[in-house]
Amino acid sequence: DSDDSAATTTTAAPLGPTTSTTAASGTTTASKATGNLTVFAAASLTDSFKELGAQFEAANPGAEVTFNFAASSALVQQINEGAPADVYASADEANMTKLTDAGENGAAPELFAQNALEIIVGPGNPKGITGLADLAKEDVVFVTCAPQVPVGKYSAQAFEKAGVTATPVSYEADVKAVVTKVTSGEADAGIVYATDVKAAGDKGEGIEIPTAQNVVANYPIVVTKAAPNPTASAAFVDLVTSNDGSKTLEKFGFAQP
Amino acid sequence: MLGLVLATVAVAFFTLPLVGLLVRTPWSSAWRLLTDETTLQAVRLSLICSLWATGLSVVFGVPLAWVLARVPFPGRNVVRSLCTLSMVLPPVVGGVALFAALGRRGLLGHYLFDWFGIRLPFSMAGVVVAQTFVAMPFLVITLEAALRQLGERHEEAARTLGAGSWYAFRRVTLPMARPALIAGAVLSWARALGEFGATITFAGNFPGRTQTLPLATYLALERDPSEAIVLSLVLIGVSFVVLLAMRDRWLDAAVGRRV
Amino acid sequence: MLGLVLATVAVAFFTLPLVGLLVRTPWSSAWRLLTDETTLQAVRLSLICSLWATGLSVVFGVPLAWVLARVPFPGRNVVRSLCTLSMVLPPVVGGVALFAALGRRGLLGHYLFDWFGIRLPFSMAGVVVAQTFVAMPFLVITLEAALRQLGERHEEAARTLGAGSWYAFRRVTLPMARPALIAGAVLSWARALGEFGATITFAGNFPGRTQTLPLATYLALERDPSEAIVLSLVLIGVSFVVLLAMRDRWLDAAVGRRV
Amino acid sequence: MTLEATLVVQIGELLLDMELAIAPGEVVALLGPNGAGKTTVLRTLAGLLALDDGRIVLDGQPLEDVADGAWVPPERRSVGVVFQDYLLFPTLTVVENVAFGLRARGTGRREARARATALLDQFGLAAYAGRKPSALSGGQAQRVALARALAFQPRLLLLDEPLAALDAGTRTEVRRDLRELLAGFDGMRLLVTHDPLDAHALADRVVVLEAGTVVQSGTLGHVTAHPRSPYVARLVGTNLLSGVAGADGVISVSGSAVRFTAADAPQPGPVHVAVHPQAVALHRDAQTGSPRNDWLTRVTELDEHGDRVRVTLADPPGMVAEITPGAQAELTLAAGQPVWATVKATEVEAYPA
Amino acid sequence: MTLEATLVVQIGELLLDMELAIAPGEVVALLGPNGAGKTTVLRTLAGLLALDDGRIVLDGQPLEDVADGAWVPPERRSVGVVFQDYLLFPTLTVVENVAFGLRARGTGRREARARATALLDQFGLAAYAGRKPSALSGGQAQRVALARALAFQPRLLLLDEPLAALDAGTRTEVRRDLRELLAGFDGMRLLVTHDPLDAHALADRVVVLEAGTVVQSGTLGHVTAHPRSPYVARLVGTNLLSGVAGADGVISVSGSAVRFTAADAPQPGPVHVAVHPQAVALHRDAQTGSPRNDWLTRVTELDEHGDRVRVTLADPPGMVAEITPGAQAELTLAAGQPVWATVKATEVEAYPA
Ligand SMILES: Nc1ncnc2c1ncn2[C@@H]1O[C@H](COP(=O)(O)OP(=O)(O)OP(=O)(O)O)[C@@H](O)[C@H]1O
Ligand SMILES: Nc1ncnc2c1ncn2[C@@H]1O[C@H](COP(=O)(O)OP(=O)(O)OP(=O)(O)O)[C@@H](O)[C@H]1O
Ligand SMILES: [Mg+2]
Ligand SMILES: [Mg+2]
Repeated sequence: DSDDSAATTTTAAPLGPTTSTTAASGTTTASKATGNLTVFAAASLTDSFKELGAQFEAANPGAEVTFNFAASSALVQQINEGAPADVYASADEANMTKLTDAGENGAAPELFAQNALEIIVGPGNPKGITGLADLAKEDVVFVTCAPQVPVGKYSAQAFEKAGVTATPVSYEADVKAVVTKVTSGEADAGIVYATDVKAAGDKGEGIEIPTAQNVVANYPIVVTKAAPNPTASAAFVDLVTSNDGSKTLEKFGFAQP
Repeated sequence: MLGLVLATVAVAFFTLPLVGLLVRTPWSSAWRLLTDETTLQAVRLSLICSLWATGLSVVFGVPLAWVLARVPFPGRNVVRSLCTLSMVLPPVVGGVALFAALGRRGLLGHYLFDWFGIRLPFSMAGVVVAQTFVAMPFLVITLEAALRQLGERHEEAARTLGAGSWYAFRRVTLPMARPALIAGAVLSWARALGEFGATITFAGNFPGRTQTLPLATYLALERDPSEAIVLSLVLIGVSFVVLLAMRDRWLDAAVGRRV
Repeated sequence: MLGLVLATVAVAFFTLPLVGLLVRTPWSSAWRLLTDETTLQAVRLSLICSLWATGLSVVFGVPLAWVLARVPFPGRNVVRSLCTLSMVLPPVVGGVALFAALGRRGLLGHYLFDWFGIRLPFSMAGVVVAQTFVAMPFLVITLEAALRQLGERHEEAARTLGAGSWYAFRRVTLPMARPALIAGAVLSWARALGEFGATITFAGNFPGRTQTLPLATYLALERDPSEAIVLSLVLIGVSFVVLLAMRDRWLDAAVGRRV
Repeated sequence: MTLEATLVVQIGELLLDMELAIAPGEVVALLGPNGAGKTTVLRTLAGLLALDDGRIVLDGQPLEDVADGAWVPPERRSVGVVFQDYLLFPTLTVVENVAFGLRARGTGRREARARATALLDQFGLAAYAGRKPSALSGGQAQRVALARALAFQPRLLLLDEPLAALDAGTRTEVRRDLRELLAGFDGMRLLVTHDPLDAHALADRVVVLEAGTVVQSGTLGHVTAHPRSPYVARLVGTNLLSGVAGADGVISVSGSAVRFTAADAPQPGPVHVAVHPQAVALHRDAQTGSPRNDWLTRVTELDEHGDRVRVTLADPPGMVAEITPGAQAELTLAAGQPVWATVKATEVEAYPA
Repeated sequence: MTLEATLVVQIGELLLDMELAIAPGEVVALLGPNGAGKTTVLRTLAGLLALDDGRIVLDGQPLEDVADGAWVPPERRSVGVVFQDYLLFPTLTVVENVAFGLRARGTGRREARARATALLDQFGLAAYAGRKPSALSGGQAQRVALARALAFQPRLLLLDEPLAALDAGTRTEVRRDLRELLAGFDGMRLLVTHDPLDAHALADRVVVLEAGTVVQSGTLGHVTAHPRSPYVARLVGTNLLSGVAGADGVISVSGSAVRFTAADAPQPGPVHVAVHPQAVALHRDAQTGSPRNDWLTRVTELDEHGDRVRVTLADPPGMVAEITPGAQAELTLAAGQPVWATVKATEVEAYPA
């Protein structure tokens, strides 16, 4: 299913893979982490990070995690405005770069997850979509994200790789809008992340995109420069990048860098 | 005096953020963006659609306001509430609701599609529909209040002169409520112009077809906030001009002092 | 008769999407969600903040409307326009503008922070500010129109009786404009309740502190659209009740027929 | 073809309950003190106020009938109203106001305008045709209101104090114009007024309304001669006493020692006694002869009106005497001073109460 | 301590240009035809309409002076106004309306209420204290408006036809109450009215305004005796002719062959001639004796008022004669019929135009 596909289609991560040692240290240092911890995370991480947050609090009595979920871009905006963030987890590297450029990062960003593209179609795949090529068909109404949005950019790249030229009826502003269009039956197909297909449950089906054509999104995480609670922050980042963290993330359809 | 003080504070409260925006505007890159084709398309589309939405709001909203203010019937309060709920719908949900009604699989929409092949979503018409949906209530509420404030005595006089209540409304009451009508139209227009959520959900985002200025702005924000600022300055500029056109005398009721 | 027909169409246009929403609501999961702690928190927060925003809009908006309608001064049109621009700001940009003014690095904000340690963003106060910013204009415009419609003769009478113009306004004109005042307040409240963009940008999305229902809905959408529908039904329910409370007689001006 | 109405409606504390009939071409003046219910009557006839009970039939067609729920909306009753506070349409010009009734009834714009202009000329308002009502003076506005109601020729015309704001001169002119106009067509007219002169000049018949009920009606002459209430007496300026006539025809006025005899003695029983102020003679000392209609009283108030002096006499029996300045010169009356009053029997009008 | 005003203001086509002075305790009646500018005068004095030129000085304090730009806003002039259309506050109850002036001037709620209630009693409005103005009849509303303006005691009181909507009875009462009230305090009062009786009962002096300028002013008696404009003549009900007096004192009335002599001959030159209707005698045939003040004319209109018959005679010289029903019985005049008219020289008032 989509997990495997995501996993198997993993390409080399620009920021280099995280070592399991940090993961270990994560579990060891965890005990020292106390106090309040504020995590700014991309909206697409909502469920997975909520669970990780719970784990973290379990492992670190006296620590309390507060999340601020929003679009990666909005989060960067807020941090650059002096938001009280300890940790920033972005859904793409572009936004992370905005942060580092602004010098708001306390350490080097680490990749903690990857997300591959999939084609989402309505239940039962009425139009019999099998791959990107089918999206170019006349009678197929499909949507992607706008090139400004990471997934939109990746989709474009994927089409290039596949040598397919197809114009969507709409360039959505975020990936969930694509999901909504398809699950509500307004569009026949859309290009989204594996995680989104999983989240859509029985309202949508995923059509894998061959590795050759696929593009992968990298999820970087970092402790902010102005982090009010650096120790806990580090501990949380360690947890996310640890093996346990990876397992949790995989449950939600993420792949490992 | 208290009144003036409060008013001044209010003005400051509105002005400061705008000034802030100007301060942060990257004037260097501004020009390139302003002359960018897609930007101009977006501006054009925004204006056309918002004006359409305003027009429809007036055409349908005025009679609705009249009914709510003048025609007593059981459950009038319920109807009023129903017709104003779209104001509070969170952006995206508004779009979802429209799908449910007018989408390809929607209650009414699938007839439109199956029988006439009409598909509102992803079309300019869709944008207008979405904007009208969220904008009309502002006109309705404003005008209804004005009508109630006017009272019915002049209408009574008109009726004794042989005017049906609708004719009396059009010839006598509505002109007396002109300030409220204009205000309501402006509110609707402003709301339509700034509309984002319902539009992008229901009509999608296709440059030149359904990409209005707010959508363009939102996307720009994804890449570079300062771009977004420039775009919204365009939006601000446009509406500033229109609002300025709403001169005092337009707002003034024709009814002056009775000597 | 034409009026009634148009009005009916309008009503249908507003009702259909809501019905559609209900049809698509996953009632199974609904209950769990409705009783969910964060949902309740969101509801509570939404109500509190939107009411605060409405209150502030009234306190500052009424004097502003009065000034715009009654105190002639050069550039009055400009001021009016300035004070209504926030209506058309695309969601997120509104937040950016607020940052620019009241953020920790904003024009006024950094004084607030450096001198008094006050930080508006990411606080409940921030939510109220954001909502007030977008909501107040609706009250101002509505009320100003009503004041102009009323004309000044009763104020004149009051002044010959020794009332200063502000006192005359409070005791005589404002009560006569009550329908518009209520309507304006309701519009502001509705706008505040549905506010999303400026809030999530300026105040962030912290459950229990700044996560209002629209924000919760947005997050739910990330997880499962049908959840979002349920949440917005909550929003709809809440506002439906409030709007219903806005009974006919509240809206009716105390001024009945003059025999 | 007439108006026949039975009006019963409760408004505030006032219960309006009256019968009203107007023949074609007839002008009825509706008189009554403030708050008597005159405007309310007009509102019910115009269909602006629903009856609690009764019916309104115009030219045989029931406009409203509580019994069988019949109801004709105002715009389909052929009724014209001049409202007490005019209710001109502030956003329309004067000529548009006057033309409104015609336009609403489907007359073409040009023709309606022409007829409205003609009417405005007639009322000397041509100069204001293009103005908004807000630019009119009180009296001008009232005349416009009048013209507006007359412009389309309604079967039933309801005028609520249509001359109250006019100056003496304009008033007599408008009165004359109005009389001609009204004489013109055969509709029915109901005129509310506080001025007997209006009633005299315009009305064939007067109906006096007090506290929602009719206290008297008939020709002005008859009402003037036989007032049945203090209000009417005041209105027509005569003295009204009520008393009891004995078998001998002698009338003892309630609450006073004075006894009257009338030239033509009334039936025994309760009676009204009307005495015209000019019929009351005043003297410094008691008169010889018939002891009747002759009593000692006091002057309470003196009041000169041009060529008359009105002398108010102390209760009981309260009376006003009108004497010539010459007589006053002889008597040199002053307030508080005792005086003898006499009335010739021939001047005493007595009729059953 | 007085009111001294020079009012110059252009409103529409009307140029108002007048001088006005009122002494403390004095009541001046402002008379004039519709549209003469009366209400406009009141508005300028109240500070609701800015002067184009001139000044207003109250008790030595300049309220407005175009010359040096002095300006006191309405709320700080001690001026009370009864508006022609009342302008009661629709959202306040009657008692709150009346108490408004006191409250606005800082009187405590309870006291203001008490004083308002007292005043309402005085005007017989106690029953309506709790009502909204919308639930009042026209006359009731007008009395409330009057009470509201009187409640706080302004230095200058401006009354715009304050009695127009009152019925005959109430009118005389209110007139009396008003007279007492006004006698009470020593402010200045300007009363706009169309009814000479009001002027007679309330005013020490009348000012007649026509088309924005003062045509006549003085005591009512004097104005009545020497009307200087057709309007005034109509108002006081006498005949006004204008002519030229020759050296011999004989007056030839312009546009007519008739020549008059007055008991006391006027200076040669243009003159006004006033003749009271009752002084005009009518005969079937020419009278012997003095050939003067005696002419043949035609009856154009006959009109019975209670105990008088008004006979309108053909132009020139247009006149109204008032004869007794008895005389009419003898003459049996009818419209269109020729008749001889005579006036005693002693009854001819002639004065320089
Ligand atoms: N809406 C109302 N509620 C309660 N009472 C009312 C209402 N309207 C009128 N009234 C009362 O009904 C009575 C009759 O009113 P109406 O206007 O008919 O009197 P009117 O004869 O026209 O008096 P006027 O000569 O002063 O115009 C008045 O006493 C008035 O106070
Ligand atoms: N706003 C205006 N614009 C133009 N002309 C006006 C305006 N207001 C009043 N007038 C004119 O000025 C003249 C004087 O008006 P005003 O109200 O003073 O007359 P008035 O003496 O009060 O008459 P009335 O006895 O009928 O009340 C009228 O002819 C009126 O038409
Ligand atoms: Mg009345
Ligand atoms: Mg006037």
